[in-house]
Amino acid sequence: MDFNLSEDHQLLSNTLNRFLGDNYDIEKRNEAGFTAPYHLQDMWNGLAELGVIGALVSEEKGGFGGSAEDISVVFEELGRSLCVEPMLGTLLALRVLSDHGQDERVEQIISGESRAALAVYEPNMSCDLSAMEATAVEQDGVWRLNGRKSAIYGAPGSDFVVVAAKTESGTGLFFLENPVLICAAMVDGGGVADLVMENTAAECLALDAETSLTSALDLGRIALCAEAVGAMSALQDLTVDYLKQRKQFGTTLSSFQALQHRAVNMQIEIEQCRSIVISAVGQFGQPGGERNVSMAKNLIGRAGRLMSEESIQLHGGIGMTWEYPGAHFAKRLVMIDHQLGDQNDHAMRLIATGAKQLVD
Amino acid sequence: MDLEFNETELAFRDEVRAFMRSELPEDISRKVISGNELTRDDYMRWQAILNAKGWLATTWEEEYGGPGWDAVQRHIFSEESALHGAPRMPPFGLAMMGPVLIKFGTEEQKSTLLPRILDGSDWWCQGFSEPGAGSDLASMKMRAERDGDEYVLNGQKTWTTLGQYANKIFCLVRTASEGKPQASISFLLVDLDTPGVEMRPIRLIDGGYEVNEVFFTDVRVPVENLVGNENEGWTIAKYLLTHERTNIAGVGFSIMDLERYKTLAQEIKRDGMQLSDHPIYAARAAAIEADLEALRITNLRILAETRDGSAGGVGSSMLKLKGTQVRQELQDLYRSAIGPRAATLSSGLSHNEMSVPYDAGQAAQVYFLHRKLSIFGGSNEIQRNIVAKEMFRD
Amino acid sequence: MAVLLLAEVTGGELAMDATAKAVTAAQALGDVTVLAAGASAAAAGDAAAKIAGVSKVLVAEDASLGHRLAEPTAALIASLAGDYEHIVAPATTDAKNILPRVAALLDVMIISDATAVVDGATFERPIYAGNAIQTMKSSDAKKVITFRTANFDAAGEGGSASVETISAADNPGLSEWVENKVAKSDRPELTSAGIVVSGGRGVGSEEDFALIETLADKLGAAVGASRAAVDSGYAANDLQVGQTGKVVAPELYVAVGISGAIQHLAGMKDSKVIVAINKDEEAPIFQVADFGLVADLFDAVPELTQKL
Amino acid sequence: MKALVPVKRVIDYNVKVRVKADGSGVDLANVKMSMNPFDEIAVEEAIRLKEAGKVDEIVAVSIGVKQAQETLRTALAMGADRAILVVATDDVHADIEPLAVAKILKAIVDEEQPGLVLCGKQAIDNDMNATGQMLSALLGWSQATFASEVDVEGNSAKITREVDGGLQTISVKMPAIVTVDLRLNEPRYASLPNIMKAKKKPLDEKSAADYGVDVSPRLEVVKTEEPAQRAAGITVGSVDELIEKLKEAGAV
Repeated sequence: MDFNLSEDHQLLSNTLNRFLGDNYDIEKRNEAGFTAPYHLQDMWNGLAELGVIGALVSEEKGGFGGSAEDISVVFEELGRSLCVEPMLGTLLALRVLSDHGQDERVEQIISGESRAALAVYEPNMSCDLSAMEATAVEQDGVWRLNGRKSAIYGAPGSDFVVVAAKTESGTGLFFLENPVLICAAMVDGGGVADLVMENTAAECLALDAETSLTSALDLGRIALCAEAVGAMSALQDLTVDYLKQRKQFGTTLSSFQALQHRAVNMQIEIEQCRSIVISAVGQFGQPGGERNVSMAKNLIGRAGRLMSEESIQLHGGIGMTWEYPGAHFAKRLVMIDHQLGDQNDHAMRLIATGAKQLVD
Repeated sequence: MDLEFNETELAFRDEVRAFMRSELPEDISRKVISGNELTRDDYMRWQAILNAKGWLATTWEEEYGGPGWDAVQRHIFSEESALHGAPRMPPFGLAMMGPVLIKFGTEEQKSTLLPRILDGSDWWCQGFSEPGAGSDLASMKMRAERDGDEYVLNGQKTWTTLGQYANKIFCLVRTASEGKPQASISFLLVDLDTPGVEMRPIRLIDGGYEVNEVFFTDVRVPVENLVGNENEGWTIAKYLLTHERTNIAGVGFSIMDLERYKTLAQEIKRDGMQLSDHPIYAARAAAIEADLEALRITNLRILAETRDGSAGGVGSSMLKLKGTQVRQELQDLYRSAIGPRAATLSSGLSHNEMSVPYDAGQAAQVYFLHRKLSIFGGSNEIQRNIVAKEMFRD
Repeated sequence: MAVLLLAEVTGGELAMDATAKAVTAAQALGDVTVLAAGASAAAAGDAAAKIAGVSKVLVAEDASLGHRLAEPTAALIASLAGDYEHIVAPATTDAKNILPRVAALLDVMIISDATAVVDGATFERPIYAGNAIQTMKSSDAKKVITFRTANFDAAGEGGSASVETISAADNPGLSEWVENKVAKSDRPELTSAGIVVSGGRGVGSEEDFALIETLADKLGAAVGASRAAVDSGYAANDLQVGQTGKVVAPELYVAVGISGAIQHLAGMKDSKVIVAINKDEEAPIFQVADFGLVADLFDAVPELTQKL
Repeated sequence: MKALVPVKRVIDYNVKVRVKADGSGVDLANVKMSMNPFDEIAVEEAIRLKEAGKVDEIVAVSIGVKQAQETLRTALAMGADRAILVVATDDVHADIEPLAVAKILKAIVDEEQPGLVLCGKQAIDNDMNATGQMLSALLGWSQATFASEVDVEGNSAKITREVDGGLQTISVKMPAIVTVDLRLNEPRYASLPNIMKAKKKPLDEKSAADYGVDVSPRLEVVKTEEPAQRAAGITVGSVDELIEKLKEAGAV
């Protein structure tokens, strides 16, 4: 039983913490996150140089890590500095590409040469891949895609998109170069896109990639949860500092019990969130491990909203301003729940996967 | 990062499991799991079994008859106890009086009193709270006037848990009238059969009998019954209250309760729908399960810090807070799952007459009784104060 | 109980303020002998002889002792050490260069930056950038100490110690002086000035740092800077006030556009009166300021300069 | 030429230090630890000298608790070639004094025969500012403290030092001890591929006894206290009010 980061992970975490701390302040982040292409190319290059993109893929697939723990270490640091770089979309695309022997493309992405995103979600679909409506049909040796994809994270500015669509044999994966995207910023910064496909020709990577997709999406969920933990601890630091400094009625806010108790509730939820991420990371790839992922996403969804609302309330008016960094953390924590299945979707998934024997 | 116990710890867990399976009387575990009151005899039977094995006084040093376990072993033991429905042994003698005597008692007190705790000759109860002093213990008033070789006690104690089974009580008494309130308190041992001691039951919200009030009228106690020095009682009380409390999060209890709920949910139908398929119940259970899994890990994380010697005091406060929230949430879920039948007092029907599983009839009473979890042992608000003090320290 | 005090000598002249403050600290330990060492040091020795509380002055003049190269000066002090229980100096960069070397030659520990004398073997010193104060008791036969001058008052004048000339120790010839780049300034020296005006990152540019200098000149003050201002290139390195720069304790410290990182506070929080001017009312500097003005420095500083 | 770089594991630069309530020291429980920032600069300088072809091997050394291994891995991940860990205590709260550290380093220098030792000018925990000077005395080597520029040329090095009132340039004979100041360079980040490579670089573990050095402290810590807090000040509304208050206080 040891909950300390390994030496390598500690070093990786330190490197990212320092790199982002030195080069990525909140003004720069806010500027980039809401202006196309919704991220900073030099930061992306920097992350590639430091090997951070490679941390998302295993050594045998050309990366430098790829375990659930590697991913959680990276994303916790990204969350701490509220990084809008398209790491989530890259993670999803990298995982399915590396699962299907796309070594050359994987290598290009890891080196920062090109960027990819994964199109899975649709307006009428959340967690359940069987609800997917987009289709792929082979006609005269060419695969044609039809349907609409939405919430393609990190797609703006990417070089290609991997699209999931229904085939006769299951959920297939297709490769689309220079796609025509409907791009936008997200409410909390960073780029996202929709993709409308009408007999769009694409290269087929796999006819049935459901296992690979589920695994990639679960890693994405772990990444989001770890990101949330990083963002929560940064937000909590801001909130506690603010309560210690801000004076009203001649004394600091931190001397009021009503506020103290709210801050303590927040702290306990952060510890719980940290624990559930550890649980999801530890169980990833084990039988039933997807349940721990859903528990994590469910708890993080609830706790993220609590952290967000409480931190704004505890700050008072300043917490409502665009200028105050805490406001952006608060937004991110609520919006994380909208990505890759929210608390309700994951409660449904927990119910559907049934009771797990807790005592053996 | 490694979530697993090491091999020695796993072997220990297996040993405890095997012991629980072979030695824990089934009638006792049934009662524990269904939330029934245990009799004095139930406790004494299990105490004798544990004592024979040397596993009774889990926090005592080996020279006094403890098993010499570390924090992880104690955790494993209490978790396994909960998971198998073993009684939670009343802490007053084993977890409170024993460690206090070992640290502050005279050789005479140690050699006479410690063996009596182990063999069950003495059942201790706690005389701390008073009608006017709950969380604010330092405001207690019960007086002990020195008269020759005796103290003369006058006053009242309350919330004395399982006092009805006890023959001895340890009390905080006021031995001086000046100075800081904390500096005039002493720690005194009293035989409950001393003339002038009167114990009355307090009936609780669920109708059950678990706590008492104790009245002291001119009770004469020999000065040898003092533990530590006169007016040193506050230090001893603080030691007693902060002495490592294993299983404060009650993860094992909650895991059992969740299992019990899941079994129930597969047995009960509501409007023709299996409760386990009822979306609202299932969603609540899923959220609790996530909270509980997180709590399980939080508990292990804090345990690992304790083992590595770097745990802050706030860890046990957090565990108490979240642990009691989860347990109370589970009691509430269980109560609502029973539906209209939860309103029937179980004592009015025999088990055979209940259409729901035999242990479900008491769900509402157990729910009400478990409101105590967030009040005793330092109310959850006190725990928040403790965490806040650390959090807002400069 | 004799004390040998290494005087701060720069270019043949005695740095009176630093030396006189160290004399105050050293007097608590015993009879003070001052060593004035340099390529030329006679004038400095004469000046030191006039500090009240100095009982003897040793003057060592030798080319090897010029420019305060550590090896020859440390060798000289070590050769004199037999007669003294304490070897002390003001905690200047020169002494910090030399005294640890002396301590190692004598096989004893150094006590650097002492802020108070408890008794002959026990001293207080700040650790962790002044976030904690440690009381340390030495078990060494000889104690080698540098004193943080900001914490001691300067000894007065009026002494008339005897002056003795001694010779230098052998120069091991390990290093040679090449050149000095000394910032030319008519302003008072930072560590001994009665008033210090410091600028931080909020000043925004090297050009705008003139605002700080103008205010300093109006007040007859020394100019300081936060690490952020130095790192941003607004001010010269040797103006940095803080844990890793200079420690100052003037009568008046004016912090302009400085947020107040703990490392900066470590270098100035012993000042008698602290004024903070910053537009961010949450800046930690206000927690140590006696007088805080929440204002845009580009309005407030010119106004202050004009009205003073 | 071989360069030796001693590195120390200290409380992270950004962590707010808290004194323990019982006055026995500062609270290090669950506190983030990092490489002393000045030592990072020393490692970076050694790497730059290696990249410039003036150094051919960099040996990082740490003396303290076993956990300092992590600090050495950082040095290796930055670019040091191998590392020596000297476990001198198992108490994370114990600080090995500069004199003892210098004696151990001397023994390592005798074994390794480096041409240059690059140290941080001070550790940000005890702020002692002594190890480099002491090592230099014990070895009888030349010493250049507070370096803001290092220029190695054959048998000598030109070092620019940050001194009171400006900069001083000196020329030292090699082998030399150089202690580095803040503005010498900007240390690089350890990239993940380099972190992975560092795992394979040799790290020898030794004990203080291996070098026959007695590390028992010469200075006993009597107590550790919080510094006196300044009384809360007042906020003034205008420049005029500020001048008035300063006049009242006799400050101008």
